[in-house]
Amino acid sequence: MIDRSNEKYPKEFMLNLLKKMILIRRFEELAAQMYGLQKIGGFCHLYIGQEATGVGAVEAVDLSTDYIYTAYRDHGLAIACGMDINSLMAELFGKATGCSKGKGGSMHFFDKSKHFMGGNGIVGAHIPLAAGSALAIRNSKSNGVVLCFFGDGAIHQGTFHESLNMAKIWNLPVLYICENNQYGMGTDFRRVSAVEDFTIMGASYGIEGKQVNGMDVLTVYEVVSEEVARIRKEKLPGFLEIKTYRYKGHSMSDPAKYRTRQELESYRIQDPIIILKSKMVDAGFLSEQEYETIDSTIKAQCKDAVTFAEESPEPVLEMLYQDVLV
Amino acid sequence: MIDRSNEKYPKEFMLNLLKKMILIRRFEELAAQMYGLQKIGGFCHLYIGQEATGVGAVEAVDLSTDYIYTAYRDHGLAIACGMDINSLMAELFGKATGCSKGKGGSMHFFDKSKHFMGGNGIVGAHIPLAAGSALAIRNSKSNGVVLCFFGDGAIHQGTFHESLNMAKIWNLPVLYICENNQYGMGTDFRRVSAVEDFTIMGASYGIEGKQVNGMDVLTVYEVVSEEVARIRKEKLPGFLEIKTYRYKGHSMSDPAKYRTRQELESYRIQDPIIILKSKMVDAGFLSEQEYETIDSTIKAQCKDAVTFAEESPEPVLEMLYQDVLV
Amino acid sequence: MAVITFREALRQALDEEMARDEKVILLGEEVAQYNGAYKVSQGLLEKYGSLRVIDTPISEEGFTGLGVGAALAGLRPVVEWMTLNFSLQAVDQVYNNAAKMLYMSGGQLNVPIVFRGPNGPAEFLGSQHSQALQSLYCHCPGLKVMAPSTPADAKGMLKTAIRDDNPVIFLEAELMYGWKGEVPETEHLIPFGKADIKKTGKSVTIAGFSKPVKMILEAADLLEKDGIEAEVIDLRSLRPLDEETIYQSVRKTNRCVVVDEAWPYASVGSHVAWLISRNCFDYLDAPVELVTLEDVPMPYNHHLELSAQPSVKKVIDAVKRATYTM
Amino acid sequence: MAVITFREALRQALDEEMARDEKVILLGEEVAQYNGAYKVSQGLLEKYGSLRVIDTPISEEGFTGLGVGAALAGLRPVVEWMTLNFSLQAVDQVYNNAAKMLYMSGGQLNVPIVFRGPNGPAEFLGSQHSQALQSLYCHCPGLKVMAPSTPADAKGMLKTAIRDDNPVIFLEAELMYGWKGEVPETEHLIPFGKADIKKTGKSVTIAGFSKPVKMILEAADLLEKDGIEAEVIDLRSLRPLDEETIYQSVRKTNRCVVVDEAWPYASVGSHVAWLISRNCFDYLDAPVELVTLEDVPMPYNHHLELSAQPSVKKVIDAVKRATYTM
Ligand SMILES: Cc1ncc(C[n+]2csc(CCOP(=O)(O)OP(=O)(O)O)c2C)c(N)n1
Ligand SMILES: Cc1ncc(C[n+]2csc(CCOP(=O)(O)OP(=O)(O)O)c2C)c(N)n1
Ligand SMILES: [Mg+2]
Ligand SMILES: [Mg+2]
Repeated sequence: MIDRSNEKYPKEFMLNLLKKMILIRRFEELAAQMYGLQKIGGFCHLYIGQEATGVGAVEAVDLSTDYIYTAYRDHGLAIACGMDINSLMAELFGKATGCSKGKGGSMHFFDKSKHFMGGNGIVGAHIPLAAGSALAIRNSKSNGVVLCFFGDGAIHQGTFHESLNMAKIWNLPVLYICENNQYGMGTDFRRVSAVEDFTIMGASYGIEGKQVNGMDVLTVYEVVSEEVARIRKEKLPGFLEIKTYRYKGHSMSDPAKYRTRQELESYRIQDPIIILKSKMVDAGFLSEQEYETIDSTIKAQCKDAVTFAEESPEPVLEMLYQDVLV
Repeated sequence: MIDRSNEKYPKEFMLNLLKKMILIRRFEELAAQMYGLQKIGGFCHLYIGQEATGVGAVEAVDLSTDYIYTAYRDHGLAIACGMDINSLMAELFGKATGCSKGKGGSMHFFDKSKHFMGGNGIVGAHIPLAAGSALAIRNSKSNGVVLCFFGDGAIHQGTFHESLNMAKIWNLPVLYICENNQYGMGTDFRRVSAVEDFTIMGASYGIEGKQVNGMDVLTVYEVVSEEVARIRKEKLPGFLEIKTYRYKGHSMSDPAKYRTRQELESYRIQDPIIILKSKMVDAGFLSEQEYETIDSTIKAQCKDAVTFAEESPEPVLEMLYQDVLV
Repeated sequence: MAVITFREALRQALDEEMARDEKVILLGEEVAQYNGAYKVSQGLLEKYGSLRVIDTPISEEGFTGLGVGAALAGLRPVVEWMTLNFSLQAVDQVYNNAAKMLYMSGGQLNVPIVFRGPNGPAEFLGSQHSQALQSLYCHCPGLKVMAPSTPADAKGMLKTAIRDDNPVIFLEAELMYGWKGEVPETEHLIPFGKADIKKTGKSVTIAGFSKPVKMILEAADLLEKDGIEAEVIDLRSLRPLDEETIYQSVRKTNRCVVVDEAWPYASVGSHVAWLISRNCFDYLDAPVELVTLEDVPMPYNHHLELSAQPSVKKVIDAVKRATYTM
Repeated sequence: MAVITFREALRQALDEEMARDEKVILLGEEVAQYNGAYKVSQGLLEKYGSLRVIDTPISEEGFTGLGVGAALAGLRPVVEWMTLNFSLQAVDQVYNNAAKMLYMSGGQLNVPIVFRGPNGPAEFLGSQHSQALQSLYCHCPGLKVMAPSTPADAKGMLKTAIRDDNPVIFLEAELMYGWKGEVPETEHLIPFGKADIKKTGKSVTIAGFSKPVKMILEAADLLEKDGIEAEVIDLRSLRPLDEETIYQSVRKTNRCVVVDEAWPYASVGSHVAWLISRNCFDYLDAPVELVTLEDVPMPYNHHLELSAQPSVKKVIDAVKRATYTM
């Protein structure tokens, strides 16, 4: 583990990470409420508990050259990439002002300008896309890197394996990040995986990897930064297994009876927001009161996003027929 | 490498292996001639050079309980399984007396009674089938084992990876045999593979494996026997990379310009038939004259198979509409 | 007769067939411990054990093929695709192995397997999760395809499908699982190739299948008030198709509307519409009308999503066009 | 105009577009060092180098998705499927990513990519290697589909496809690669949505596309001798379809035969036949006839294989039925 003194990072840096994590948390808590009120429908996969992974990792890249790919559990990464939460809440509400004009929904957030490439609903299907964008980076001789996030469940898809092999033989700048939140829907990953340490998977393509504590945003930031720097320099793919946990069910309709309360609690006490907050308080970067102020401000922003979404227009019927082809 | 004295195997055992290898060789040489005469059409993938793999491996199993799956390069394994060469030549000729009634062709030899399950034209697509038959074995509590053959090219198909994971988590009795003949069509396997040692692939699913010299039929027999015995006992999958070489082009239409004459020659001098023959001659099991007699007898059998095929009837039009459904 | 849900009817079919024949197994994501993503398989793990009710990794291509291989070696697998959308990763296994094995092997190897799961539009799920994929599977010879519209049919057809010695694609719909209906308690089997006349009438024939049948009946009720007596045919078995029942009806009514919730181009709907156009040419007083999903990916927004789909209004409009009462 | 082969015409299109735009790349199995399994890409590696002409592993799902990801990040990939049969392993990437990305992202992310390769029956290849898969791809909104029938069209249409900003499925045929024809030396582009009237006539319209067009023209010549003047339409662009040209012709001839070498059920052929039946209802003097592949997997035996396919005789018979001259 990397040695880190409290002063290693400036206050502003840590504050930024903290705010992003809180923003994700509050945004999704409110989204869950809105789901309860049937303002939002369908599948809604919350990232709560995993905030450190997305926020730490995205902080380590430059979205003007780099790209982010993920699956349907995409709210956290979208926010980490700096997407406007008004457009995200509006998307959940299916409104025309949504980031995908209300046509994508929870699973399909996109922001081309921020290189946030979604938002893919088919487990494993975005993994080859990430390698493809890395190929485009390679061909354009840019210095970019692609971060490809996927779950512990997705690792058993052929697409993952086919992609890693190609990334390795063509020296593609992709960092594969397995967010191992322990479950693929109701399935403990150990029940469906021949191995418990997923770095073995990367290594079988000659891609060395690390397991990372995903509850600590600074650790995630550091490890991803190192990997990204190495990839930019060596033009070779990388692999990380980030150990994390989702507090909520798989999606809004899952009561998550397949796990114990104790297990959940054991993660809650290493909550990524609490960990960072404590560190900052210890370092004298944050008082309890400042934290409260930040939290309230963010809560208000999220409420505003709901208002924005509520007041936004539905897409007009014409839009049904648009965007099928360019 | 396993220690082996000349007397380890009885003469009859070695003779049987030798005859099978010669039968494959002569059958295919004649098939190639018939292809030249346009008696056979389409793709025709010859096994010549790889005889030791199929013959050695099949000798190690019991086809009343065990199953064999392979891809389109299936003549050798079909013969090793003891299929009647008349029905095979007839199949190549597309005749109604063929093993698949002339509807399968070179790539689709099948023999249900001998548990020879084909004969699959889609690279990698039969690999999950093998695991499925192993599941049926598991459920029936039989002592069977499935041998699943595939090429160095097939190892980059997602189906391979998905299958190995399932075979491992469900303890399925399958022996995965990668026949690494160095090329997938015109592609040297090193050009498209992140790793050169394929046992790494098996190991990434917790399946230990070995690399095996595929030019020596006794070595293949021994290693496969050991693996099969272990699988029967432990009810766990296994993995072997058998290093072999095909002397001819990928299929009849491939001039194989992507490799050097020297490379080909380096394998021809370790020809599986010559190796076994020398061993037998050294052991006093075979004279040059006996070999010639065997070879001529087999050549005559193959010619008879051609006659059989020639004289067999074409399938009647009705057959076009049969076998679509049971 | 007991009134039960569509879901329970399917479960009874599975349960009865698993009790009757130990070769019947159930395989898929979350079917065992989680009792099924849509709870169709509730209780079956407990009753039949983990050798017969099997949770798979997320490896659609792999476990689909594995099911085929299990069928080849004597089991009678029911493979649950969590939704049909995900079967797009497994099309090769269905087309190239399940559907062709019998033919390629000259009648030796049949594949008694059922692939089932929810198909077609659900709610608020966006483009990737709302596809009606009957066209793909109906296109392919070597498959049978069934799509029940009531709990009673669901049970009787699934039992038939499981007993059939051919590969069967069995289409359900998420939104139908909660539908209730009377289901016979005694042995109940519904054969392939038998459409069901849900309502007789003489003004126009409306043919559909699966979820839309309910909507068609609603439309028929409303039309009745306008003096248009619709004959409603539930196709039920899509491959083989009960052409005779359709033609008899159209030869009586002289007008026809076909409803299909898939996209129009190269669909079951347009095919049936052509069959009628051709085979009832001399009887038709108006063009056969077709009501389908709009030719666009499914949008997330609920209004657009509903607008994209066949509706009572669209069916009525089509009937009015077909009866020249517009 | 130079007389060149279909293969050369495709190669010219690729070459010219690669020269014009460095974002165009070619990707697929054996396209580079081997110069293409069917030699379409001969010489392109040498000319454009290994960053732009890329040999892939045998990983259809992976490299198809990789192409889509490359397109999302600014390249314009041409993905060669060695044959369309193998694209069945990649259907998910085409349906769920290539075709839906623009829609799901609310118009943000378009996918300029061409998927091309030989489609349809070849000779002596059996069931798995002889599939005509246009129905699958035409069914899906978000795609364009083209199928040229002459070298000139092949060149002009492939150039158009490469320049298009949408995903295009481009269907060739192995048996057409050697066909010769005049091809303009100057810049030559054929738009989407434009059918081609190959021959005018007033007795009957025969509509087809791809390889069968030649056979249709032969049939038309023979019919001419019997005094039946067929108007022959080459659909060329299957999605979008040039409905107007077809309807105009049928409204003139009042009779129509559609030819498609795919299976009949839910096919392009039956769809076009229904469109005509509906939209030319008042003009039709006979049912629209359809000539397709028989509804069976393709057999290996050459007689059966030919019997399974549309033929001059079958077209003539259909025309005789349509013109009541049987
Ligand atoms: C190909 C495919 N199969 C099944 C599903 C249904 N499904 C959605 S999420 C999920 C579990 C994925 O688990 P994991 O990859 O660990 O991601 P997590 O949800 O934990 O973030 C499943 C099975 C799907 N969307 N796509
Ligand atoms: C899915 C698929 N992709 C491509 C092909 C075309 N193809 C046939 S054989 C082959 C090479 C396979 O090489 P390998 O697995 O090493 O087997 P070998 O031919 O050497 O026995 C290819 C690319 C195919 N049949 N199936
Ligand atoms: Mg997970
Ligand atoms: Mg090989």
